[in-house]
Parts: sequence; structure tokens; C-alpha cells
Amino acid sequence: MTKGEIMTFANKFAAGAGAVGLSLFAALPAWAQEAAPAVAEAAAPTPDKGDTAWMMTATVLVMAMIVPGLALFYGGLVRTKNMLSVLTQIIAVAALAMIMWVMFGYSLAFGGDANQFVSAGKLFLAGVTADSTVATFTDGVVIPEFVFIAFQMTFSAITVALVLGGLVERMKFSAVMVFAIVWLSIVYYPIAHMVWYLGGTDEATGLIFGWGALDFAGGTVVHINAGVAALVGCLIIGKRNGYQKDVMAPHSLTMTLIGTGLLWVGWFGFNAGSALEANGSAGLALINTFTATAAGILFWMLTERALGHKGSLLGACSGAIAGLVAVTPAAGNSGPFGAILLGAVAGVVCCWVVMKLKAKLGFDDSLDVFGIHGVGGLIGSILTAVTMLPALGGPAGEDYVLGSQLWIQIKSVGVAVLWSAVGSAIAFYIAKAVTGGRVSAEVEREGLDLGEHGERAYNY
Amino acid sequence: MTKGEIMTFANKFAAGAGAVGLSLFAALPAWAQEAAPAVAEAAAPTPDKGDTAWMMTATVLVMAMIVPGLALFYGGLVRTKNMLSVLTQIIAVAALAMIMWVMFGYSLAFGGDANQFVSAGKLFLAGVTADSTVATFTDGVVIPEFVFIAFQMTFSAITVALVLGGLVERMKFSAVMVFAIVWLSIVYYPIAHMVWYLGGTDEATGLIFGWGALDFAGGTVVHINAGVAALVGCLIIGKRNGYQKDVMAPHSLTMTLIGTGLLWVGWFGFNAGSALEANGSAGLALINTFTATAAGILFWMLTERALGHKGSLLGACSGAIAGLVAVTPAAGNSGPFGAILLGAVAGVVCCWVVMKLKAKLGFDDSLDVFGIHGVGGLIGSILTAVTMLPALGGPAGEDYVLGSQLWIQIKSVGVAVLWSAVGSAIAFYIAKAVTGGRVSAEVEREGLDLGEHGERAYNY
Amino acid sequence: MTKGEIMTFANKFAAGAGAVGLSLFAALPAWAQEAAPAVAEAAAPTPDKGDTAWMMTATVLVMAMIVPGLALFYGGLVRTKNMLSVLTQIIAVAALAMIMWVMFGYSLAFGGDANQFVSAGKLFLAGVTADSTVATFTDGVVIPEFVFIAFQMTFSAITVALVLGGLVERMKFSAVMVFAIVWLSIVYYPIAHMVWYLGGTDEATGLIFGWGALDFAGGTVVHINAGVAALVGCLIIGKRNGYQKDVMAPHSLTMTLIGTGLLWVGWFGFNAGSALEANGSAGLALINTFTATAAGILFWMLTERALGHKGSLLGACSGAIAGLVAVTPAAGNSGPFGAILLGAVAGVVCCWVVMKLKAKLGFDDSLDVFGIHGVGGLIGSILTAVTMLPALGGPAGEDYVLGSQLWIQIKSVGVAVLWSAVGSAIAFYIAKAVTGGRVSAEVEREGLDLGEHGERAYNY
Amino acid sequence: MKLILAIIKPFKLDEVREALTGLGIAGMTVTEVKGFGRQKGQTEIYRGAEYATNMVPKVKIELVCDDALAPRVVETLQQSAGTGSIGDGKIFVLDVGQAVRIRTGETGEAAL
Amino acid sequence: MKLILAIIKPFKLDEVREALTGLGIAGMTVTEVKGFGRQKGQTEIYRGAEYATNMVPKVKIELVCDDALAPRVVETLQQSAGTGSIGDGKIFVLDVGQAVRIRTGETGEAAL
Amino acid sequence: MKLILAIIKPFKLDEVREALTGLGIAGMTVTEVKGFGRQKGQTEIYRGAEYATNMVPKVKIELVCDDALAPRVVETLQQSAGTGSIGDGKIFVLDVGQAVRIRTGETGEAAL
Ligand SMILES: Nc1ncnc2c1ncn2[C@@H]1O[C@H](COP(=O)(O)OP(=O)(O)O)[C@@H](O)[C@H]1O
Ligand SMILES: Nc1ncnc2c1ncn2[C@@H]1O[C@H](COP(=O)(O)OP(=O)(O)O)[C@@H](O)[C@H]1O
Ligand SMILES: Nc1ncnc2c1ncn2[C@@H]1O[C@H](COP(=O)(O)OP(=O)(O)O)[C@@H](O)[C@H]1O
Repeated sequence: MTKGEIMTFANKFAAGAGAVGLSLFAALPAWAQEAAPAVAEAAAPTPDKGDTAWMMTATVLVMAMIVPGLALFYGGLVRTKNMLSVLTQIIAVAALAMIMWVMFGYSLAFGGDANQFVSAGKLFLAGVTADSTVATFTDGVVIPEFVFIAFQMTFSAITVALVLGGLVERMKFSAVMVFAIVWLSIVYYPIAHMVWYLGGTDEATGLIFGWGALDFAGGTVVHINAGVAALVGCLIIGKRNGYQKDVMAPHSLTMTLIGTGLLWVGWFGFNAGSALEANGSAGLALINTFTATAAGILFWMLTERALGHKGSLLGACSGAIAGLVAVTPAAGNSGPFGAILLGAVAGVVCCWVVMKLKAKLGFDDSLDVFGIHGVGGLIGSILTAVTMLPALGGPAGEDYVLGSQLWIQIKSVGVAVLWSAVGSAIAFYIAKAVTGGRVSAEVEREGLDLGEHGERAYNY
Repeated sequence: MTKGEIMTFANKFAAGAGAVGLSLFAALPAWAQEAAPAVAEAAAPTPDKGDTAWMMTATVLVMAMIVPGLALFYGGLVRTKNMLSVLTQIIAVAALAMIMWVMFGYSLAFGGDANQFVSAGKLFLAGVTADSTVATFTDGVVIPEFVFIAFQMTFSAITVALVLGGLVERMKFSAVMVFAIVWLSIVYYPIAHMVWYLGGTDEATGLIFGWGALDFAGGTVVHINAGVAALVGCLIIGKRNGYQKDVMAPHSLTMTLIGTGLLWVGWFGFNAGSALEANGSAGLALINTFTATAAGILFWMLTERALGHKGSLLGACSGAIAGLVAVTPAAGNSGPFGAILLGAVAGVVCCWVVMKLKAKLGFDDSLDVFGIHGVGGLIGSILTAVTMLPALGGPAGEDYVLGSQLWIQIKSVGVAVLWSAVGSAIAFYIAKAVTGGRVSAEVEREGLDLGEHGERAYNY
Repeated sequence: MTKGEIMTFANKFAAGAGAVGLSLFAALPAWAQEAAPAVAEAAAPTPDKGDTAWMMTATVLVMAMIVPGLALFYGGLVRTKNMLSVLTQIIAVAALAMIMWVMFGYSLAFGGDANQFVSAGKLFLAGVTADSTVATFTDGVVIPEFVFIAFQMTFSAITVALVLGGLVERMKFSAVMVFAIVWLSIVYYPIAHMVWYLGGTDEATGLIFGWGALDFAGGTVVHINAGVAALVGCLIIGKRNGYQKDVMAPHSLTMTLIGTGLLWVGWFGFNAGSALEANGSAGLALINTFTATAAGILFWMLTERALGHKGSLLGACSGAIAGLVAVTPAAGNSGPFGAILLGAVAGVVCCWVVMKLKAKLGFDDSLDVFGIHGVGGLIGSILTAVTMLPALGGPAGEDYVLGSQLWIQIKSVGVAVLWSAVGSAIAFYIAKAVTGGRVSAEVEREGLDLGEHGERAYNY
Repeated sequence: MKLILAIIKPFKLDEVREALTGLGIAGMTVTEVKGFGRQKGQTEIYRGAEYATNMVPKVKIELVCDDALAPRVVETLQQSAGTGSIGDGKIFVLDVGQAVRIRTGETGEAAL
Repeated sequence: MKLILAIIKPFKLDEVREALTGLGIAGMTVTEVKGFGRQKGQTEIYRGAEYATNMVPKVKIELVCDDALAPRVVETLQQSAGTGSIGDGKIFVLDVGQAVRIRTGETGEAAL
Repeated sequence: MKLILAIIKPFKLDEVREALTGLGIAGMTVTEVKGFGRQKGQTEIYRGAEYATNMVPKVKIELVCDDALAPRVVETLQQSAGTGSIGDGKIFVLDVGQAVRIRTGETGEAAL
């Protein structure tokens, strides 16, 4: 019952839009219900092996985004003495998220009809076998459920890992683990359900999904969510000692470049995989994931120039991520030039937020999770309503109304921000209460690598 | 005639098991023979492009495991002065294995019916064209033979490269090359044949395969085999000078983390590719390759805590590999929670072997190839009989008898250990006789990079 | 109208050759025209999802070749103080090439019939939707046009990035960007058109394509082209200060190894993706991309020994690239042993050129783009005529005439060399005129990282 | 003139430099060193292999000043580098026979 | 004997070494150091965070020679290391009481 | 007090430190340096470009002790650092005017 109907909707809507770029993330429940019986009639469909091949590949690509991708991207930006702590936190938190996902995460997010905020059913993947399938957005097209579970598993793992960028160089490893358990449970799973779950009734369909919000690959679920959590976290955990006084230059931009490259490479799985099929919509998401990123790189560097600095590699890498974040909700909901627009706007705005605004506000969102994922996610999620327009090469049909879609996007973003902010605060306070939250000042000075893990990153 | 029948078996068996997770590696020859005629009747099948796409992807993923994956994983663990020697040995030995594979390796392992220990035929790939196909485990499903050859080629390359981890920082480059030639010829190709080849008659079928042993992706062929070879090798070549006295800390755990990530990423090709199709069984292997690894990471770190240390990044990385190794034979022969169990057991046991037992025994298996691949492979290969149980979410049918399968697994492991031990000893003694085996004490002190390759890894 | 006919030719030709390894890059226009009507009759074909899955994967793999692949390969070879400048140039130039490609690059190369030197039409991808398809080499087989555009986009991006290896450690960032814009416009797009575009008439078909030249994956378009451009560029921009006097040892061969590994891994997408389908021809290209590379590695190292040096890691890495370059035009036009031959010849010749000849000529092609990509590309492009021979396991049909094909290959290479040389000279002179070309001597001494980008690669 | 050679804790360097600048010191030279002394290093463990480093990272300051200033430099150093805990380091004072500024060839105290 | 301690610009090292070898100097010891002085370091910016390093990379040469040679060593050093621009560095000369060659146990000037 | 400045082969450091500890030496400071002398470095080749490094990695020990102990320190150093092959290094001895322990402010031999 999970997604049988979504595709029906997608098809109908897509008919006007040229069967392009329509994601399951944009459903009008009314249509869906009407169409449901048609699905039931069909014989149990078997997965197309091309779709299965692509979705397995996409899943592996998202894995590459986490370790080594994100681990290196973040790790390169901290000081040598904290390198291992970043790497350890990311791999451990990802592992935790994977175990939690098969235990109850998938259940809460996609397990079956319950209410608008969470799912229920399939606890411990009960009843799922290698023969189980889930529907995609196209009528009669399914993929193996284990592949879908694994694909979505990687999303939950990378999202919680992203949050840690705001808290590096000071948070206890135990605090990170406690935070991850609580946060995934009360923030990630509900938001994933709200944005992506279509139930059998309005009451069981995710709240935001029910509104008809567009989020192709996770602008709200992943990026706004992680960005807000990091902001809340860095306010609760506090600044690093010596922030804005000591030299805290990245210890290896080479590692950050490798991480950027692997994030970009993996993001094709993230975005084009979110089509759930190897089709033209995935192809569109693919090319957009090139053009938006390219624009992000160039426009961040141009903004650096405009602000009186040199175009830098860290700027290029940051711009790439900003572009990738911004195109995420729009990947299949935009043409290649709409994607360039998104990348350019995100490149300019995020650069300004990170280089100018942040210093003024004075919070220590250490690796700019809010500045890039939060802000980039907001830009992408809201502007997706605009890139849908055929005038910009977008795939919207004739009956598409910009104003109302814009309003839906803004409302959705608002709910995501609020839910994430409150839930994250709870998660961080619990982590602090249970573990103390921060390492001692001495460990912070000597580095978390030795203090928390008893190792040194480099022994040249 | 290679594998036409395997799938028939697989199908039948799978019927009871829900068509899940059944690999060609688990055949009962009697069934196979009975079913053979049915295959002959069918018109020559053409490969499904989805299968071909996935198997090419899987092959590329296994390549990523070797260079840069394994090269970095191992390289990061040695001292700076020996970094390049590790990288060079791995890339050169892999290249050698590839050339040998198309010359006579494929022939000896899968070339055609001969006896229970080796194949014969297709020397220099005679007769293989882009139109040639090999059967998979499903009736009537084939993939291009060149793709199968390439996929299996990567397995031989990574296995011999794995062995080198026991011998780093002291073995001559020439000795490594001689060892590789002999070892692949007398150890790897025969074991691959014994475990994975189904011939037209009982007498031509691989010995272990004939017994009906389960080895989805190479627990015996790759991991036990490499682990035992490394152990034998480090005893024959001897300890590093200064072992257990000098500081031999890893020179860059960052590199080891990158290697771990790439090994994990590539292992999805290794495990899910071993399904030879893009289907539900591959999907199961995929998700198991997430959960077992995640469990390995967390349980190794917990064991470190239990032993009174801090949870470390090297522990997380080691646990990841232990989990990956353990789930390899079980990838499609287990449910996601069976995989967690395997990962957890391997995490705990390998950690204890490496951290406690090894120090007592005093041999210098430098990078713990035996401790992780050997021990993890043993755990996985034997427990696969257990994870098959439906009670644990495994895909076994109703007529599955745990006790007898356990016995088959143990017997198979015993043969693999024995064959590998004897063959490896021969290979190492030949390498020693021909080249001297070890570098001079002075080269060992100054580092193999300068002494053997005339280069330095870093010139910061 | 783009490629509908190519496949027809391919089919016919391939019939004799066992339907193997025939690429669109080998067409006889006369046949093509005759066959064209047959295509027109068929109903609009829909893409096979297996092909789409593979082509998306292949595109992602080529992306991995650029960042992080090529960036690290080149970056590791320069001095620490110039590391970031190399990384920045490569990511920025790739981003630029992507934006240019969707604006007018695709138009000039593949946009529609115009003349033998460029295409016309589809400016700003006008008219391309997620439903658009392009033909592959097989009758009636198509893939989504967005996927084809993205795949070809990565080729243009990596080619211009390759050129930069000849100019590192001295060229202004602004000069690099200006050069890239001009060079892609007047050199890359025309050559891509000339080699790969089949139009509706002889007059609209690419000049070299019209001759029937074989270039499976870009020996002329990518490698000879980049090699010649780098040579011309290093002569125009001049040597690095201190060349052949100061120590200019690679700052991190570890990075170069990572880059090599990722280039190799990605090259499977480059070569096997050039089949445009997930079929036996792709499988052949896949296995050749293993064997040629392995031979390149071993033969370069053997040549080092023959020249009186030690076999080195940099040698292994260089040999891998030489082998990959040489097999590129031949990937589907050769058997696995023909590929070994190509790799071996390229390994020996490129090693000699780079280690002996270059020092005598005294030009500062800093990272040996000409010595490896230029020379390796020449070897591969010309010898492809030879590896086609069935006697060497190649896929040529009975009517294949070695002599005439050799002549076609030589002619084609000649045109590519000439066009690239003249066009590159123009592009470099324009870049020099507009920006000054080189950084100041002081910036060159202190390093381009600080001077051009205001950052430092490492802060250990 | 005196060569003042101080071995201090690395994280104190900025503070020390500021204090010395306050004294009018215009230059000094800093080296990363490893110190062996009463302060013990931390223990690292890699897969069970324990390495107790008895070498602790320190920073060495070399500073030449005229004889008159030397006592105040030593005092300032001692105050700004001190944390009161073991491993704070040492200051040694040596005589310098001659000083030359390479750029100008000035010698003696004018060279500092 | 004298210990000559020179702080110079890193890219001048080769030139200086050649000049000193010309004088008959058979050995010296070189250390990478950071210098603090009149010369200012370059500014680095990472996502808006500006770090103006006041530490400039320098190379320190330590060289022991007999008293007679010392003035010429200083002179040669000054000439070969000089560029005339700020930050060229300093030369300090100290007295050495004793020198020993570890390999042979030779002492005094024979040890150099 | 004396400053004993020894340049030795890096792999000898542990042995030397143990020997000196045996003498009762409680502290020393160690720096990674490059030595230029009779011992030649190894040749590296990168794609045909040969670099013969004439700089050999060495370790420098700086150790201050009271005058009485100095001869025995020198002797111990020479014995424990020697291998008898070229490049074993040198020991230089300089006078130290003053020593201060930063933590306590103790001066003179009490500071060591
Ligand atoms: N005799 C010595 N000669 C040279 N350096 C010394 C000597 N003793 C100590 N040091 C340096 O001073 C540092 C601090 O000394 P330590 O004994 O640990 O603590 P404290 O300075 O508090 O007595 C050491 O790490 C070492 O670098
Ligand atoms: N008083 C000093 N003691 C020790 N080293 C010094 C002193 N003054 C300068 N130096 C060293 O000399 C270098 C050059 O000095 P600086 O003042 O920048 O220029 P200049 O040598 O041209 O006067 C500094 O970077 C520092 O390493
Ligand atoms: N005159 C010198 N002043 C300072 N250091 C020196 C001097 N001569 C040699 N050294 C140092 O001692 C090391 C060993 O010297 P070398 O001439 O190679 O061998 P040996 O000590 O056996 O004579 C050199 O690498 C260098 O670091």
C-alpha cells in the first residue's frame, strides 16, 4: 500500500508536463485515491532489471558520499589534532543510523499507514523478503523493496552525519552518539514521513506530502533539516575555545577537495536515484546535478572576487556543495538552465552568508552546515516552484500555478524548520544531560584525536 | 557447459526459499544433472541489459576496492618510509594478476570440465567473443562472458593483493612478484575452481562446490585463503626488525579511512555483484553489506571499550572490514539481521584476536590479514549455515538441515585452509629461493620507498 | 537526425565481425545513407532501462575521473606550494566546460547538420526534453538525450582539464579560464564534430568520421588533442623558473596514486560507456580497459629497469595512464590481447619519451601531457587499425583491409594534430594577451596557492 | 648580546609573542621541537600496539637581544609561558659574540 | 671555534650552500623554522576567516668552524643570502667550547 | 652550565636517550634537521628527473647540564650514537649563562 498510487498521480500530472521530472514527492491525494483501483487490478509487477541496476548503483553512490566523501570534506576543514574525531564521528554515526533504520527507522518513515507524522508497521523489516517490491512513480513499475530500503537508509545516515559539521572539535563522542539516536527518532523519521509518504488515506499521508510540496531528492528532509539542527546544536553546545581568536585554518584542503569530488560524484546517485527508475526523469536529474554544481562553483568564486578576495579552492568546493544542495529538491523539477539559476543564486547567497553574515552573528557553526545546507536548502526548496515553469525550461504542465505552489513550498519549509529546530534542541539537551556534551578544555586544546580516541591522524 | 545448470538448481531450491539469496555457490550436483536437459532445449538466450549494466558496474566497484581502496587502507597503516612500497606492490601485483587471468587463470578456474581441482580449456580466452555468454543462477538468464571474466578477474587480483598486508615493510618487490605468480597458479585458481565451478559431471565439478557448500561471494576463496597465506608468509619471511620494540604507528589513518570507505563502497559490487543479476537476491546482498558492516564498526569499538581502551577510528575501520569479510559468504544467504549478527560476532572476535591473542603469539602478521580476513572469513563461512535459517530471517527452504550444512561448511573451510597453507608455503619458499625474500637490514631501516623504488612518498 | 544511421552501418559491418566491438566511430557514409530509410520506418523507440542505467553510471564514472581523479593525479605531482592552484584550475575549468556545453558546446559538436567542421542547432539545448532520445549503434536502440548530453559533457570537461598538466606552477588562474573558453570553442567542439558526428549528408558529416576513422572512445578527440595543446602551451607560456635546476619532486605520490586509481576506475565509464549500450561490445571495452592498463603498468616498470633505474610507483602510475590512453581509441576495436599489446607498446614508448627524449628537447611539459596523452594517443589511434585484425583477436570482418584503414587512421591523426596545434596556439596567445599569461616571478617562487588563491594546502 | 633560548608549550606561543612584543622585541625565531623531560606524553594504541610517547611537542624560541634587555626578556618569558603545571619548559641564556643583519650588513645591536 | 647561526630565506639555501662549500666548509645543519620580524606574512582567508600569519617560513643554518674562518663565513653568508629586501635574516656568532666527531672521537677543529 | 648540541642519526635516538637517562639526565630537546656533510643522500628519480639530495635527515639534541656532568654526557653521546660509519654526526659544547625553569622560576642548576 506504500506507494502504489503515487505513480498514478505522477503519470497524470506528467502527461501535461511531457512525462518529465515529475517526482512522487508532488502528489495531490485526491487524484491518488481516485486512481488507486487501477493499480490493484494489475498482476504483481516484477522489477525491471535496468531500474534495479540503477537503484543499486545509486545507493552505492550515496554511500560514497558519506564515507569517504563527507568524512573527508569535513575532516580536511578541521585542525590536525581533531581530524580523527571527525572521521570517527561520521563513520560511527552512519553505522548507527543503518542499524536503527532496519530496526525501526524504516518502520516510522515508510512502514505503513498510521498518521500524518509517522508510519507504523514493518518493525524490524517484518515481512520484507527479496521478492518484496515497492512502486515507483510510473504505473506498474516497481523495484525490489530491499533496494528501496537500502537507498533510503543512506539518506538517513548522511543527514545525521551532516549535522555534525556544526559541532566539530568540541563535542564528546558519546554525546554525538546519544544525539544521533534521539535526533533520528524524533526528527528525521517523522520529517521523512511527512515529506515523502503517501498513505491510503489523507489522514495517513505525510502532512507536507499531502499539501503537494515538491521535494525531488530531499531539500527539506536532508538539507534544511540538517542545517537547522546544526545551528541549534552549535548554540546549545557553544563555541570552540579560541573561536575568532586562534588560527583555525583547515588542516588539509586537499582532503576537502577529495571529499567535494566524492560528494559530487555520489550526489548523482542521490538526485538521479530519487527518480527511482533509470529513465528520462533520472537523466534530467543527472544533467541538472552537473549544471547547478558548475554554476555554484563559478558564482561562489565570483562572489569572493566581488567581496574583494581571491577566488579560492575552498570557495569552489563550498560553491559546489551549495549548488548541489540547491538543486536537490529541484533535480527533476527543473531544466538545465533552471538548475544553473539555482546554483548561481545559492553560490552568491551562501557565500555572502558564510563570509559576511556569520561573522557578525558570531555563532560557531564550525563548518557552515547552516550557511550552506540550511540556506542552500531554503533557496532550492522555495525556488523549485519557480524552476518548474516551462518558461525556464521546467517540466510543469499547463495547469501549474506558480503562486499557489510557492505558498505550498514556503509552508512546507516552515514546518520543516520548526520541527527540526524543536526536535534538535530536545536531542542536544538530552545528549548534554546524559554525557556532559563537551570535552574538557584540556582535551579540546590537545585535540580530540588523542583525548577521545587515543590516536593521532598522522605520524610522518 | 560452464554454468548452464547451476541456475536450475538455484531456481528449484529458491522456490522454497522465496527465490531469495540463493547463489550458484550452493549446488547439489544430483539435482543439477537431472535438470540439465531443460536448459539445452532453450534457444540461446541474450543477456538482459539491466544485468549487464549491473555486472559492469559491480566489476568497476571491485576495481575501486583494489586501487585506490586496499592500497590506501594498507598504505596508511605503514610508516612513511614504506608507503610507496605498499602502493607499488599492490598496483603491480594486481596488474600481474589481470594479465595472468586472461592468459591461463580463467582457464584453470572456469575454463571447462577437467577434474575436481582445476578446469581446462579457453587458454588465452580462446573462442570467447563479445557474443559469448555465461549462465547465471536463474534459468535462461545469461550475461556476456567478457563481463563475467572481468568480474572474476578482479577477485583474483584483490585476493593476492590482500595477502601482502602480512608482509609489508620488509619483502623485496621482486619476491612479491614471484610469490604472486606461483601463488595464483597453485593456490587461487584451484580454490576458485573447487568452490565455484559446476561441471557437466560430478568428477568435473569443483570439490567443495560438489559438497554443496555455501559461499556467496568468496569467504573461502578470497578471505580465508588470503588470511592463511599471509600467516604462513609472515612466518616464513620473518618479523620486521624492531617489531614490538620500535614505534610502528600508522603514518596516516586518514589514508586508512579513505581506503576503508572505498573498500566498503566497492564491496557492494563484490557482494551484490556475486548474484550475477540485478535482482532481489542482489538487493538482499546489498542491504546485508550495509548492516553487517555497520555492526562490525560498532561492535569492534564496543569491544575496545570493554578491553579498557577508547573507541578508535582504526577500530571502526577494522571493524568495518571484519563485518564485510564475515558477510561475504553470507551476503545472499542471510537476512539483514543475520548479517548484523555476523558483523557483531566478527567485530568482537577479530578485535580480541588482533588486540590480545596476536601479541601473545608474537608473529608479525603486520596488517592483520589473518586476524581480520582469516578469522572473519572463518566466522562468516561457518555461520552462513546458521544465517540461512528462516528463524533468523534467512532464505533457507523447508528441507534445510542445519547440522549437515554446518558440517559441509566446516569441511570446506578445512580444505581451503589446508590447501592454502601448503600452497602458500611453497610459493613463499620459491620466492625466497629465487630473490632472497627480504630486503637488507639497511634498506629496511631507511625504508623500502627509497631502497626499492628510488622515490619518497611525500616532499612537503 | 544525429545518429539514427550510424547504427545501421554498425550492424552491417558488425555482422561479419561477430557483432563485436563495432563503434559508431567507424562509419562509411555510403552505407549509412542507403540504410537510412529502414530506420525511419520504425516507431519511435523507447530507451532500454539497462542502457540508461549503464550510461548514467558511465557518466558518473567519467565525472570521478576529473574531480577528484585528475585533480589528485596532477596535484600530487606538483610542489606543495602549488597544490591548490592545480586543484582549483581543474575544478573551475571543468565547471566552465559544463556550462559552456549546455549553452553552445553541444550545439557546435552534435547540434545538427551544418558542415564537416561544426554542427548547428539546439543552442541552449533548445527543444531537448526528458523524452528526447538519441540513437546508439544498434538499430532501433536509443538512450535519453539528456544522458547522452551529460556523458559527452564530461568528455569536453576532462579534455580541457588534461591540457593544464603542461602548464602548472606558473600560469595565472585568469589566463587558464580565458584559454579554456577559447580552446573549447575553436578546438574541442570542432574536433569532436569532425570525429564523431554523422550527418544526413556527406557534407554535414564530420570530416574524419566521413573517412571512416576508428576512434572508440576518444583517442584523437581527447588525448592527441590535449597532448598537442599542452605541448604548444608550454612552449608559448615558457618553462617554470628553475626548471632542470631546482628540485621539483612530486609533493605527494600518495595523491598521485589515488588519482591514478580513480582515473582507472572512471575510465571504465569512459571506454565501456562509449559503446552507448550495456552489451557485449561494452563488455569487451571493459575487459580491454583492464588488460591494456595492466600491461602499461608492468611494461613501464620494466622499461625503467631496462634504463637502469628501479621500478617506481610513479612509473606504475604513468604506465597505467599510458595504457589507458592507448586503449581508448581501440577499446571496442580490439581483443584483450590486442589491448595488452597496445598497453605494452605505450608503456615502453611513453616511458622512453618521458624519461629520455624530453630531457633532451628541453621543453617544460611539466606533467608530461604530451609525453603520455599525446604519444599514447598517437600509438593507440594508429595501432587500432592493427588490433582490429582477427588474427590478434580483433573484431574486424572479412572485408577489412589493414593498409587502407591504417592510412585513414594516420590521415585522421594528422588532421587532429594540425587543428589542435593551430587552434591551441591561438587560444594561448589570446589568453596571454588578455591576462598576461604568467604569474610574477615572486608569486611563482612563493607558490600560486598563496599568490593566486590566498590559501595554503596544508596546515599540519 | 644574549641568545635567549626558551622551550615552551606550543599553545602558549601567541601569548608569549605578544608579551615580548610589548617589551619592544622586534624579532624572534621559532622551531617545532619534541621535548623529553618530566612531563609524559600520551599513550596511543593502534590495534593493541601501545606506544607511550615520552616525547612531547614543544616550541623553541630563539631570540637575540642586547645584554640590558635580557633579564626582562627572561622574566617576561617566564611569566607569559607559565601555566604552573609540569612541562612548562625552560629558558637558557647564552652569550652572542656578533650579530649581522643580512639585508644591510649592520652589525651588533643595530642588527637586531 | 665558532657556532654560526644564520636565519635566511628558504629559497636562498642552495645558493648559500654552494657559496659556503666554495669556502671549504664541509658540513652544516639546516632546520626549517618560522621567523617573526619586520617582514609580514601573507594573509590567508578561509570562508571569510582571515588569518594574517606573522610567522614567515625561514631556514636556520647552524655551522661550526674554526675561529679564523668565521669572519669569512659570515661575510659569504651575508652576501649569498642577501636579496636586499626586508626579511633577509640574521647571522649570530657564538663561541663553541668543544667539538667531537661521533664516528671517530676526534675533537676540536679536527672534528669539523 | 653547558649546552650540548649533538647531531645524530635519527634511528639512534632511542638508544641515545636511554644511555643519557642512565646518566641521570632528566630532560632534553630534540629537533628534526637536515644535515649537509660528507655523507651523501640517496638519489631519487621521478620520470627521469634525478634529484640527488645532499641533505640527509638527522636529529639534533639540545641538552643543558652542569659543567661537571658535561664530559660524561659527551662521552656517552659519542658511544651510544656511533655506528662507525660516515655521517654519525657531531657534538658541540657551548657555555650557558643562565637557566630558568618556567614553571617554578628556579634558576641555575636547579632549573635543569
Ligand atoms: N636539561 C635540558 N636540556 C634541554 N632541554 C630540556 C632540559 N630539560 C628539559 N628540557 C626541555 O624542557 C621541557 C620541559 O621539561 P619538563 O622536565 O617536562 O618539565 P618542567 O619544565 O616543568 O621541569 C622538556 O620537554 C624539554 O624540551
Ligand atoms: N632578535 C632576533 N632574534 C632571533 N631571530 C631574529 C631576531 N630578529 C629577527 N630574527 C629572525 O630574522 C628574520 C628576519 O628578520 P626581519 O626583521 O623580518 O627582517 P630583516 O632581517 O630584514 O631585518 C625573522 O623572520 C626572524 O626569523
Ligand atoms: N661544521 C659543521 N657544523 C655544523 N654541523 C655539521 C658540521 N659538519 C657536519 N655537521 C653535521 O654533522 C652531520 C654528519 O657529518 P658528516 O660530515 O656527514 O659525517 P661525519 O660526522 O661522520 O664526519 C652532517 O649531516 C651535519 O648535520
